[in-house]
Amino acid sequence: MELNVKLLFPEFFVLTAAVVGILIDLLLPKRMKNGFFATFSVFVLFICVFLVLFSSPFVPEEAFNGFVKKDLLTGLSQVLILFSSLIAVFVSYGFLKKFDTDYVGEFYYTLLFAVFGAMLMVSANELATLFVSLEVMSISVYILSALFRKDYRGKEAALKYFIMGSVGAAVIVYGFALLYGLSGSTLYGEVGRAISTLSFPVLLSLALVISGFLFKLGAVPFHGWTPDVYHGAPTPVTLFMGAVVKIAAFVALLKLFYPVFLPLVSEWGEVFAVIGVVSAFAGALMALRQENVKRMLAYSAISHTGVVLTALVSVPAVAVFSVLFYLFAYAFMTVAAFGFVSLLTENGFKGENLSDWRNLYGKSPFLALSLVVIFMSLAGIPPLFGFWAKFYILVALVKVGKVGIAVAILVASVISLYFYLRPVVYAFMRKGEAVLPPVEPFELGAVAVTVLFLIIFGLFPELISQASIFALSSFLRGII
Amino acid sequence: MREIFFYLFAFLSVAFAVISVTHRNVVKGGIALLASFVSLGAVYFTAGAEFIGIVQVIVYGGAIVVLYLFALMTMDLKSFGKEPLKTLSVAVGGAVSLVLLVSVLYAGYKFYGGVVTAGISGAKEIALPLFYRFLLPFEVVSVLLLVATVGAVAVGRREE
Amino acid sequence: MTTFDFFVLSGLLFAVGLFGVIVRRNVISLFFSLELLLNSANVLLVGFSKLQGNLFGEVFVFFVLAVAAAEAAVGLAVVVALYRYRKSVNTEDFSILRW
Amino acid sequence: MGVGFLIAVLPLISFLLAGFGVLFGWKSFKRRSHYFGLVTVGISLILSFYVLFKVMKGAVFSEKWFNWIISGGLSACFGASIDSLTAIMLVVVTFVSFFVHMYSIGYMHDDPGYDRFFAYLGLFTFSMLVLVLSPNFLQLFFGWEAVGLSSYLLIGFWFKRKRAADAAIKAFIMNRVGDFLFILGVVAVFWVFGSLDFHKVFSQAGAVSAATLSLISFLLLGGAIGKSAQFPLHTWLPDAMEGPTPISALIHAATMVAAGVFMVARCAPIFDGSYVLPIVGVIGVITAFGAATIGLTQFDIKRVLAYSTLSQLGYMFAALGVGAYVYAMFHLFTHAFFKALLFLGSGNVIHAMSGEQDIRKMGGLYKYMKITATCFIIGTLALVGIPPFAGFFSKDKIISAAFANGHLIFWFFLVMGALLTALYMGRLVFMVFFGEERFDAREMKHLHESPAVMTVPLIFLAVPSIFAGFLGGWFEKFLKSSVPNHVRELSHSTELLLITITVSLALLGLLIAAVIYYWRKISPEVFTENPVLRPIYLLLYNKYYFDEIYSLLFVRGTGFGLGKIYAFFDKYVIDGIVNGVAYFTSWCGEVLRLTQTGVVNNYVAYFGIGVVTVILLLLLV
Amino acid sequence: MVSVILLLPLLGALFVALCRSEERVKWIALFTTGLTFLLSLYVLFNYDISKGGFQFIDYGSWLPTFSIKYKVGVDGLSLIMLIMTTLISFIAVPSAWRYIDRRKKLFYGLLLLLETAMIGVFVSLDLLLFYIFWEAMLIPMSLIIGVWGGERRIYSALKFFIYTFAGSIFLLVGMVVLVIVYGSVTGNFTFDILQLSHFKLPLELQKWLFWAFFIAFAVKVPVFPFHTWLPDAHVEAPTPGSVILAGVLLKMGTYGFLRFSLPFFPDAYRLYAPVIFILGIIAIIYTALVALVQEDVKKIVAYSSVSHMGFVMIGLFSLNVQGIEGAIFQMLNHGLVSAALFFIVGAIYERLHTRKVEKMGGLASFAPKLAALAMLFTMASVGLPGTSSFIGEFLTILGGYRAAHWVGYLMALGVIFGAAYMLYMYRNVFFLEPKVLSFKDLDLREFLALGFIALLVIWWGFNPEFIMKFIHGYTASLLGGV
Repeated sequence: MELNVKLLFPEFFVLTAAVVGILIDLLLPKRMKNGFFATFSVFVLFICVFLVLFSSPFVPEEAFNGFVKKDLLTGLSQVLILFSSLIAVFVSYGFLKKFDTDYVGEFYYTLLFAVFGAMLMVSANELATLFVSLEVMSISVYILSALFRKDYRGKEAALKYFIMGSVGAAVIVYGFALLYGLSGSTLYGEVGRAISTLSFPVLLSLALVISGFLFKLGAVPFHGWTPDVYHGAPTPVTLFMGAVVKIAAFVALLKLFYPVFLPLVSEWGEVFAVIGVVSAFAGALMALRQENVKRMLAYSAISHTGVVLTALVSVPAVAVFSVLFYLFAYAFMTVAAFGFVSLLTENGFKGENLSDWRNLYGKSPFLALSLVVIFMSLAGIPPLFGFWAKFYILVALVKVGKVGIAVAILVASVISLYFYLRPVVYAFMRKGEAVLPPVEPFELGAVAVTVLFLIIFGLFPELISQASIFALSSFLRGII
Repeated sequence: MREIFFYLFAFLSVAFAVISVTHRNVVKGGIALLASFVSLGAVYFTAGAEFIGIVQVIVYGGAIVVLYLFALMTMDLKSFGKEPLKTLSVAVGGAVSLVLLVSVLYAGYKFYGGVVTAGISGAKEIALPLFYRFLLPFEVVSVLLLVATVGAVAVGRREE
Repeated sequence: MTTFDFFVLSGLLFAVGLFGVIVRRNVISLFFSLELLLNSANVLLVGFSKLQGNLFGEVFVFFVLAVAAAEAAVGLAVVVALYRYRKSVNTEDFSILRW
Repeated sequence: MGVGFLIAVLPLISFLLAGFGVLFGWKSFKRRSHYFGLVTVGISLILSFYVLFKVMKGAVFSEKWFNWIISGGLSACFGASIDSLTAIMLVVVTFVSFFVHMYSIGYMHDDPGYDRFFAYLGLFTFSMLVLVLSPNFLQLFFGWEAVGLSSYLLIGFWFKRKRAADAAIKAFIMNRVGDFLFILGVVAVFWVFGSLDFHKVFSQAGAVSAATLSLISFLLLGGAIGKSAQFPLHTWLPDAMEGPTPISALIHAATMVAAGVFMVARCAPIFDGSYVLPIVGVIGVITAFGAATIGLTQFDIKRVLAYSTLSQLGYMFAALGVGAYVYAMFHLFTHAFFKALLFLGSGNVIHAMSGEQDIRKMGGLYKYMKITATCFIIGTLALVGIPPFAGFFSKDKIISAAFANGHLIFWFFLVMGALLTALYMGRLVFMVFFGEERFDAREMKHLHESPAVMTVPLIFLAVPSIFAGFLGGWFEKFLKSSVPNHVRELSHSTELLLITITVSLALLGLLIAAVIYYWRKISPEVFTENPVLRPIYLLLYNKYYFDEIYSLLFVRGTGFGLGKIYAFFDKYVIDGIVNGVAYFTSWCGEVLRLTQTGVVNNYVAYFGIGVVTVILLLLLV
Repeated sequence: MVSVILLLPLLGALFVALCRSEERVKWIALFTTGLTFLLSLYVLFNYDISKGGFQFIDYGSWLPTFSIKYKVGVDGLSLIMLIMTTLISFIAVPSAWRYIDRRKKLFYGLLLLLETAMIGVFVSLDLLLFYIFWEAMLIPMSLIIGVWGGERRIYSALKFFIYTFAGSIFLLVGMVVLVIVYGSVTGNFTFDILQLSHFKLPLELQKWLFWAFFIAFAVKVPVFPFHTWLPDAHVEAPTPGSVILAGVLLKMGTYGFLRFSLPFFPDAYRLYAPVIFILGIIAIIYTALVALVQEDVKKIVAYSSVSHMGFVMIGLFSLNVQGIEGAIFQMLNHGLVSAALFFIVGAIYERLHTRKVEKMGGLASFAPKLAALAMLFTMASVGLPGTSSFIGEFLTILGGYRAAHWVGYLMALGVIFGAAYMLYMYRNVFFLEPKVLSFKDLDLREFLALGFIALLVIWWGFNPEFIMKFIHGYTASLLGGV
């Protein structure tokens, strides 16, 4: 038995911090909780970033009998997860000030549990670990969503997410069960060795696993929960769901599919591409006339997911690279967008609707300009970060001659441009009064930083490209 | 003999499952679910997975279903009202379930399995892989339960 | 007792569960169906475990059981909380988030 | 640069000075704006005579001012190339322009746009001079369009009047119809000859097939028809009379409208080699005869003169058509003087009548304005072709050339045209200057002879109207160096016979006019009310309904009619498709959004469908 | 040097953002655009014509992963476009002076950003860099339309943005396909325009890529039937927006045809020239007729743009020296003339608060300066010799005629129709009995700005060689290479 516990040090650090949080929560008076826990979580996450940076090996390393495998892909995605969570914490701090709840402590440490789940999910190298960490993350998110007082929407969202999540979990477990039956093992490497052709049991397990992941990612037709949950959940939680859960799911997908289903890559690649195109279109179409920004962003998330999925049809190296890059951009954009919404939200969910953003420029030019950056980046207009993500996907697709798919996702992006422009229209061109609650400096700072990143990485994407390439090569070393 | 019990309990579990899903009365549905789970435990038992069989009965029967029933008690059952049957829902649900059932059966047919050896796996046999090989998920499951407990308390508590 | 038998059992449970989740508007009944869904995987895992001769499948079942328990707890907590708002457990009443 | 440059540019200076005065409202410039014109055009006039004498002595001016367009093989410059043809034109243009300037001082005296008028005059003179000086097709086109612009500006000089504004647009656009062909002609010349220089082009003309030459000359002819208001593009000229009268004299009688004739004469080597010449002739004859018939029925003094201008231009075209380029130019030369004279005279009449132009309200003016009347009558005699006035020589040459070259039908109509000319001019003179006074008392008070500044130009123009005809022989010889003249020699007796016929017909015309309008032996109503002749009269009176037909076909049909259809098409079909795609997309979104029912069971159903779909997809790929 | 020009407006935008006063930003903008213009003149005068080719190249690594470079430079074509862009931007500031009466900081900031993007389009020597500027320009432009525009501004802004964006996605795909094909054939993955233009693609691929590029450029030009965004955008845009839209943005499409379509896909270019001819002729005649019946002054001018761009398109596809040089010159000229016309329409709108033709009339009696300049630009639009329009129009007709006689005949018809709608508009606005009681003539600022353009229009009308000498070398090498 080879534990190699130190490899999982960052995860355990977060876990410990969360457990410590439970204890502290019992001791602290309520009014101090928000400030303390926010600071605490920021510190934990911040330190954890460094832990991840220092502990991620270039040459993949395994721990716990090979149940986890760490490489730079893991490391990079963990950094991304931690970064998004950091912003989530910043945003939560402001949000919790505006929206009262009795469970401040619970909120923060559940968030840390969710981060732990996500981090473990991207390191998992075994089916049970993947499943369990997935559930840790999911259940934490259900709880986070339902935690706010007098917040019916959050609870409805939690219920929907819960039911769908359970179905998803069941389906994915069913797929895992089949995989186990086929190979007699649950380790990725060993399962992969047993799978070479697309016999029907393999196909069924593949289909079920794909379905499970597609559900987590919110691709059509597994997307039903996405708008409702994104809409209903408290905005920082939506932010977390939009960024962290999606990154974790995507990276877990990469880490599962390439080692396990490598011989079948062309088959499932095609499936992802088809689903991706459908999602890209459906998401874009459904968002068109959406008045609620959170809901609109949810539909846009569906569309973005679709775009990323299409990249999987490309050759593995390129696909992983472009997916990774896209995840970077997507995480930044999602964080910025939901952070922005949270910034503008006031009691009674004012500020979530487009009509509440009328003439935002008149109230706050800076926020209005940030809005332009965020939404134009989401739309993929150069020279913002989102463009490069789309561009690399495009390169990946064209590289394997899938020009039709490339055109399709770009057409979808044209459709989505309309609803990305609508916030800009409201903020700049419509007359009226914007709702602008007192702005929390931390929250604002966090959003401003992400917006700045969107511009900087838009102008100099090389940094992210290089990081992605490192992660890619490290990952490839592990599966060959 | 085991085989007969296996098939018997398997049949029972499916039958009770159908009842629990289709019965209009939730409490009776819960009882049927309990019966289904117990039958399933018996199936595991006959298949030789004794530890799992017992755990199944304890966890599902003893914990989960009871939890449901407790939860039901906090609610006013009369307020549940009648549940109108949606034809489209039934049609889609039926079709999808049927297709998936056929797929699973076809996969089972294609799957080379052969006869299952009924080696007994009690707590001792399970313990080894659980605590050695599957140490990490096991630990994580504890975290999961912790989160669930804390969270369920926080979410379920009455707001004032 | 062949592997196929497990497939049949698990498939039936899966189908029943899925049918329930799609059709039942009563959340509690829906939860029952969810449990059945998870159990269907368990059946398969147990069967495979016996077939493969190692106990990994059964260990997996153990995890699934734990997850099911945790989910049930959280799910019920949410339902109870929602019941306080709506005095209903019908999913159609929990649909202000739509379109 | 050189003397040609000076001649052309001086009027431009006048334009600029006066123009800036207008633009910035400089009061001191306003009352003095005529000085700029008089001085600059005066100098140009003197220089033109200088040039003429130089050319007579055999000098050749060839100037290159500056490069214009250079692109690939194309290289066109601004410059001047002065041969006898140009020299004559220079003199005509500057001469008439100078006197029109002078005349305008009086005529436009009270107009608020006084300075603007002189600015435009300067611009026009400049453009016309550039046109005649041009050494290549492109500069020719420049001048061609620039005179068009000036003409447009001057016709629309009183822009508040809708009729003036419309007439201006009509003139410009009908000219453009010609220019459309003309520019294609230039383009064709370039691609055929590889150059636009007159010298190079004309020297190679012989080496090019007749078909190609026909194409080119047909296109060029289009331009000439537009500018010279020949059938079927003639309708703008009568309307152009909405402009101030000096303008009608300068632009729409003496110079600009003659540019078409000048151009065809200039391009004689091309036309000679083509099959187009007969077409030129036919067009000329149609215009000469048709316009004369219309002139019989008009009551507006300027319109009668305008139709007479059309008719005379028709004669010139007929001359070109029979190959008598020099005679065409000669007629252009004499016509410039006497037609300018006639217009300026009519201007005096209008001035005296306080703007009244209807000849039915005039009569007996001879008493009141003797100088004007005398000059007008001189002009009339010249126009009608009574020896020894200038028009007699030039017109007769054309008519006999038509006969000599065997175009008997041409000859017949031209002769009949001469009769008609005498008829309508006689009618005009008798109705305006003689007979009963039909104006009312209010106008009576104003009646007076015009000031000297308006009569002196008349006298100066009357002189060449009388004597220019005697220059015929010299003119022919002088111009031969630059323009060919293909006319067969006729025997003296035939020539004499022809002259007799022409002159007697002219006299007959005058006689008939006198009978009807002077002695009043026959009432004009005999013709107009006669049930047989009335349709003909109405046809003529309405100018063969050309305006109505064109308006229906082109303005309301092709222009606004088609435009409205296209605009509808653009808005509802092309843009409709664009918006339709957008609406359809949006509609799809709305429909898809309805699937998002909020009921979680449905989502699970989608999930289930999704699983099945994935399985199917995996089975398919 | 080119980089400095490129980044200077950006810097100016930064200053505008930092400036505290809402009034002083005008002067910052004026100063920045002016300085940019002067610097571009410096480049113009220091461009070595005898050497030709690309000069003032700035070069830097940007995205080595995909060998995307920061590479800018100018050749004859770029130079002309650069001058035009900086000039029009410089003119746009005074046109906004009074028209933009709120959110001035935002406006001038956007204007300067827009200028950078526009310059970037014309000087980029890397495909992707080009594309970035090409798209980046959409944001400030549609904001300008949407914030300061007329009644239907939002509709127009969205339409403009989405329509052009929709067009350019095909460009993006085409670019990527081109680069990847190039990379797989030569083993050298590059976005460098110069390297790519020496590459001979198989005809089948050329055909596809040609259309991909075509859609993007055609929407921008706009070529019939992709033109319907333009009247909407123009009508609703504020004056400076229209000035820039007509002055510079439309040229990006035609620039794209020259810079990319022709060198990259010469065979397809030649093959499909007749299609373009037909579209160009439809644009010339059809839109002229549509313009004739419009009641909104801005719409007339907008449709006239479509019509004029028809000449440019035909010139570009005539594939002979005259046609292409004429087209380039016409691009420049149309930039000046339409900018000036929109300036004038804007000036009238500021005074009368209407753009409807029937509410105007007789303005010439109040405003001689305006009327005179308007007449000049009307005549320039009509293509009167002596204005720079004539040069372009004549040369394109020359080129079109050479390519196919029927093309020449039909496009020359534009000479008639173009005159018709412009003259009717002039008559309705400036002639006839006045329908307004008073009307202020141009003030000094407006007069200087318009007078400056007027001078250029006339100067280049008589001395086009001043501009053309930069183009000769370019066309020679372009056509030599094809």
